[in-house]
Amino acid sequence: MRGAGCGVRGAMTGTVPLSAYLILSAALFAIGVIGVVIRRNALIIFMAIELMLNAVNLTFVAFSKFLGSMDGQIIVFFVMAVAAAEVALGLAIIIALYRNKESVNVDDINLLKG
Amino acid sequence: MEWLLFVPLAALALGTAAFVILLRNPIYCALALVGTFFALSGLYLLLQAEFVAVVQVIIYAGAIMVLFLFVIMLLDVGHEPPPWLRRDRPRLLLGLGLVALLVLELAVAIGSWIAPGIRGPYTSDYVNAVGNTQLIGRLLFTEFLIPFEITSIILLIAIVGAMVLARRQ
Amino acid sequence: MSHIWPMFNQIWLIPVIPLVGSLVVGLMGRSMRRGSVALIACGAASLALLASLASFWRLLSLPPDARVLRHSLGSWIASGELSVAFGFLFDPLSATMALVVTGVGLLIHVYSIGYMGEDRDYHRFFSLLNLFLAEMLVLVLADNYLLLFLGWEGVGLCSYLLIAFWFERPAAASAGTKAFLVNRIGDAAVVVAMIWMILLFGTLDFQTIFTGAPATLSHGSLAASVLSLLLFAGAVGKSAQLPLYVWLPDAMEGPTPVSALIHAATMVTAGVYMVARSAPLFQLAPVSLEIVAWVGGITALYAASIALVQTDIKRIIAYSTISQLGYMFLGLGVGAYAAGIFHLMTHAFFKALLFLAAGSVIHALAGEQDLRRMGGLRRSLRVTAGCFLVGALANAGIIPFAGFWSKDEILLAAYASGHRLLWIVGALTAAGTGFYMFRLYFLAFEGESRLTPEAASHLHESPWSMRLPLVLLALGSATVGFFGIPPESGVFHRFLGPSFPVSGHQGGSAPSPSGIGLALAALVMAGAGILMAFRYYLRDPKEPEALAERYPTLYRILVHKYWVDELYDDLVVRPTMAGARFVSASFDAGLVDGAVNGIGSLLGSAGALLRRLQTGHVPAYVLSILVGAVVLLGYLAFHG
Amino acid sequence: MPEPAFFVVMLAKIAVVFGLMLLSVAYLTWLERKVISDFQVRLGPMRVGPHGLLQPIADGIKLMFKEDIIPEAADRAIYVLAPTLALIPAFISFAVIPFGDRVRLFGQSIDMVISDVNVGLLYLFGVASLGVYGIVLGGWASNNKYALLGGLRSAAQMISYELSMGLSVVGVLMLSESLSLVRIVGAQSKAWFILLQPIGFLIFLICAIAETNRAPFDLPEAETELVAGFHVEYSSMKFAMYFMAEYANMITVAALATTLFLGGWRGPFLPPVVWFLAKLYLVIFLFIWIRATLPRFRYDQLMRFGWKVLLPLALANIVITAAFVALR
Repeated sequence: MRGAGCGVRGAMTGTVPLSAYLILSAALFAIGVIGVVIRRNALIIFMAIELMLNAVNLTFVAFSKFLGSMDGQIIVFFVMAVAAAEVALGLAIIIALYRNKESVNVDDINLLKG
Repeated sequence: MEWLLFVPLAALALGTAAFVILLRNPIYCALALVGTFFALSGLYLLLQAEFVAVVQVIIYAGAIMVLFLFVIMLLDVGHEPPPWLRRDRPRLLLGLGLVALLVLELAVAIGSWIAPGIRGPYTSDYVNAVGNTQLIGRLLFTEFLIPFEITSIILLIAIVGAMVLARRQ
Repeated sequence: MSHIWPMFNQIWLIPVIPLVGSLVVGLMGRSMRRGSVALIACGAASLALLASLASFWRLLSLPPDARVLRHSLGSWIASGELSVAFGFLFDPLSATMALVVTGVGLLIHVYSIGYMGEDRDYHRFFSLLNLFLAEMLVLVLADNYLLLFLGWEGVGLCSYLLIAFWFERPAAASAGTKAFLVNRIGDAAVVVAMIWMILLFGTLDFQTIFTGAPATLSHGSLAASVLSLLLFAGAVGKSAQLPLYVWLPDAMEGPTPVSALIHAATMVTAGVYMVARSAPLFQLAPVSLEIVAWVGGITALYAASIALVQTDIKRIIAYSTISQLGYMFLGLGVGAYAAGIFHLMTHAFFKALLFLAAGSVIHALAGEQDLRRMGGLRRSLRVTAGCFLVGALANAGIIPFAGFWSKDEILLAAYASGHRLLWIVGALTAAGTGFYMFRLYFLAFEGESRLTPEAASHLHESPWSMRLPLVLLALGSATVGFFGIPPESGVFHRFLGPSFPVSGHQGGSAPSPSGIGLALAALVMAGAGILMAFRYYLRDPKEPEALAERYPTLYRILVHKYWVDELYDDLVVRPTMAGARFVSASFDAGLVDGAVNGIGSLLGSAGALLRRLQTGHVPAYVLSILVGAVVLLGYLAFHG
Repeated sequence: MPEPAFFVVMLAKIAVVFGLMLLSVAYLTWLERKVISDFQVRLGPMRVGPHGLLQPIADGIKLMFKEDIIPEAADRAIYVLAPTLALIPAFISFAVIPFGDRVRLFGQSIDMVISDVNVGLLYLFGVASLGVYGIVLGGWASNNKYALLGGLRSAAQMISYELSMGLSVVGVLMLSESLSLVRIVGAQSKAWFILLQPIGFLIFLICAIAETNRAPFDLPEAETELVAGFHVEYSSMKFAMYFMAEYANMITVAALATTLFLGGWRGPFLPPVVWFLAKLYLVIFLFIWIRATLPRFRYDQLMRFGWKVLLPLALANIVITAAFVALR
């Protein structure tokens, strides 16, 4: 009885393999990249970047579990701290930009032209 | 059991992530991103990383995204025209092509990769016995003390930088 | 006190204390008051002396055969098979050197408070003095050749900086450069020797090399001779022996305390120390020992002969140093290592004394250094004159002053080892020494005053901070010789003995009748020199000029110091300068500058091209980042 | 414990706690009105039932049957969503608070806490930090100046005071060496942490009031400045949800203060649950008292107080506690 249905049930009841997390993470990362490419609103590009960071965080945590190492989670902690700093600065820049340009569209921002 | 939690969470993460980049109203995008963060937090719990899961909610959902919402509301950002109506379509297509290549490469990389199995000392039994948070705390204040301190300096600099940038002259 | 001792007898403290002092004074001295600068610098020197004493005490508590302290501060260089430690060694030889260096160094520090009191760069001077001490202590305490070489080069650097201390004066600047460059020649030989030792022994550690040397290098082999001669070449440069002595007389351009430090405690003794330290290697090479002895002997006589006719007060003492160093090498060369080091110690006392006394004279006369414009100074500078007299007696080797015991012992060893000719050279030198020392004394302190009016008006005895070291050094010069009684088996020798390999004619023996006779002979020679000086310069001052007129060639040779400087100038300096000028004009200006400028303009034009990539358009940047990511990931996915 | 029994007990606990919360929220409105009227020497609600005891039920019925107005220009989806977002965190945060000792019931030992999570306190802060969404989004979605201003104010205020609140409990964490609220209560068997951490308690209390948007920190809904702040456009059941969220938050925060500083359910003679409720209501009474006594802060005062007084004070408290723990 146990042997019979093992194939299908085993696949659904067993532990989720690392590759599932990696595929999910890759998909999230790709979505983030697409967001950065197709959007023009600086805030949304910023959000897409956060999405990419989170996709990477997911791989870190997954590796941490599957390799039996704590380093991945520690790095995620650091990524979050740095992300917080990055957001604080990034949003401050966007606010400063908006004051000068009345826009957050990246097409309007080209002052650094060489 | 794990799959029963993984599949919905993964679907939620992917769906909300797609909304982030597709919705036109920035507020909706931000809310969708909060959803993604919750889904990821759930996945972290599934991976027995309770501390990271909770910190994910506190930092990303509770602080970073609130800040985003705050700025979006403060700046009154209008809706953006959909990408397919934009003038610079060649560049857009080039970008999407590159993304397709990237996805292909990622697929190849994941497909050809062989999982090495547990190597470190932190097996789930050990982590459960000592406590995830306790382990992270111990590592942060021993092995990763210098990065930890540097992080605090980075945050301090970010605070000062944000003040200087956002202040009205 | 006893509970402080264990903390204080750490040998690594000895060089570190003055180093810290140097850093503190050098970095913060500008904003400190002079009193604080002097206090810190002299405090560092005295703490170093205390630390040396503490370690010395610890050393004495050990049985005589096991008197070695080691301390490693960890690895310094670890490269392949070679590893060099920051290791310090404190054995009787190191202890003697450390005590001499810190003791005499401290007195010179104290003296400098008064001597340099008016100088603009007070803190720079004291910082360098402390650094000088620290480097010398690293040199003598090192337990391997590389660390020794670190101190060696450090001492060279400090001597350069201190000789050229008044760098606004062209003479001082060029004297510093000369000292530095001449030393380089010897240093190059030491570097070669060290590389060879790495190849031979795989290490630079003293103990490993010395215990392994007899097996690796057979006695009298060519390799042993060449290796030891390379080391000796370094010593020749550092200790101002023929033919690399030329920098030392010029080094007089530095402030007098520096001269005293270079001549007495640090720098020039480094060469003697290194040869003594390397005694196990020299012991394997009789030829080298012979060369060491002869270079020493000839230098002694040669320098003494030049000193006979000089008129600059400091120059005479400088040549005297060269001459005395010659004695030391003579001692080392005939295998009397302990005697050589003994002479090093006694010499440190009386040479420091002579220089400081001379400095006191110069200070009193507002910078006057020419003997012909001195005379009769004893009446105004009583302490200085008395101390100088003690120093002169010690230098001339008059019983019972320090110089007699050590010099006599060297001559005795030379005679006993069968070097009769060298004994004669040494005895002749002794006569010369007596003559020039007392010529100097009589011309400066006795007889009639020949002062210029302004010097006479400036005339005054030095402050206590200068007189105190003089008196202390005079006491030392009078008494340190007694450590060496009886010759070859005194307290000093029994202490130092275990540091050296036993050579043929060492070991205690009661002074034999012939030994006493030889000593008397040398004493008589020195006495004769003094008497001649008395006759020519005090009783009958006109006589020297007549003498000079009678033997004009000899006089001119001596006054011009055998034209060695001019010879070197023509043979070495000018061709080198011409070559350098050629290289700088053709190679440097054409190739090197051309390449540099070419790269510059290339980058400039490339930048002008690349500038167009900088569109200022964020989406474009995003795309380029994406391209980079795709390429990188592609490489990793398909290739890695 | 067998699995089905576990679920049954769990569901029962959730049901009881949720029901009690709802009841408490309802009667807290009555309590507040009564207490404040006492302070102001009037009677308060007296009509519905004896001493107005049925007033909350009457209010509830009224709110349910009122017309639900959604403004024309509002962002409908978020407008509807926002009150729920405010209410949910208020209720689910109670899940980790222990309200009694372990008891044996029907032959099973049952923990008097819905879930003893080992990161319990972090969970609480995580959930608490989400409460701001309901307010900010409600304010924004109403498409009304006053509502938006109220929402923005509340976002800034809550982020600012959350920092001090988090830092104020670090001292407690250092003393109890755990993030689990059950263990924190356990660590107070000898002395309540209010005795060891008086400054921490004070900061926590102030921040708790600010987090719940209550007077004197009720700027998001300041009647005199912003009409009614972020919920000016809300009516009927949606308005009621905001109202409930506020009172539920009050209960949670008071329960947290009880757990962290007042020894939780610990106390002599009486059953633990009674002790817990007594302390809880004491803290709530304190809240009402403060509301009746103190005038509202000005906005700049509020910000300055949060960043320049409470935050440094909380940091100093951590440093002192750390030194104390290290030297112990």
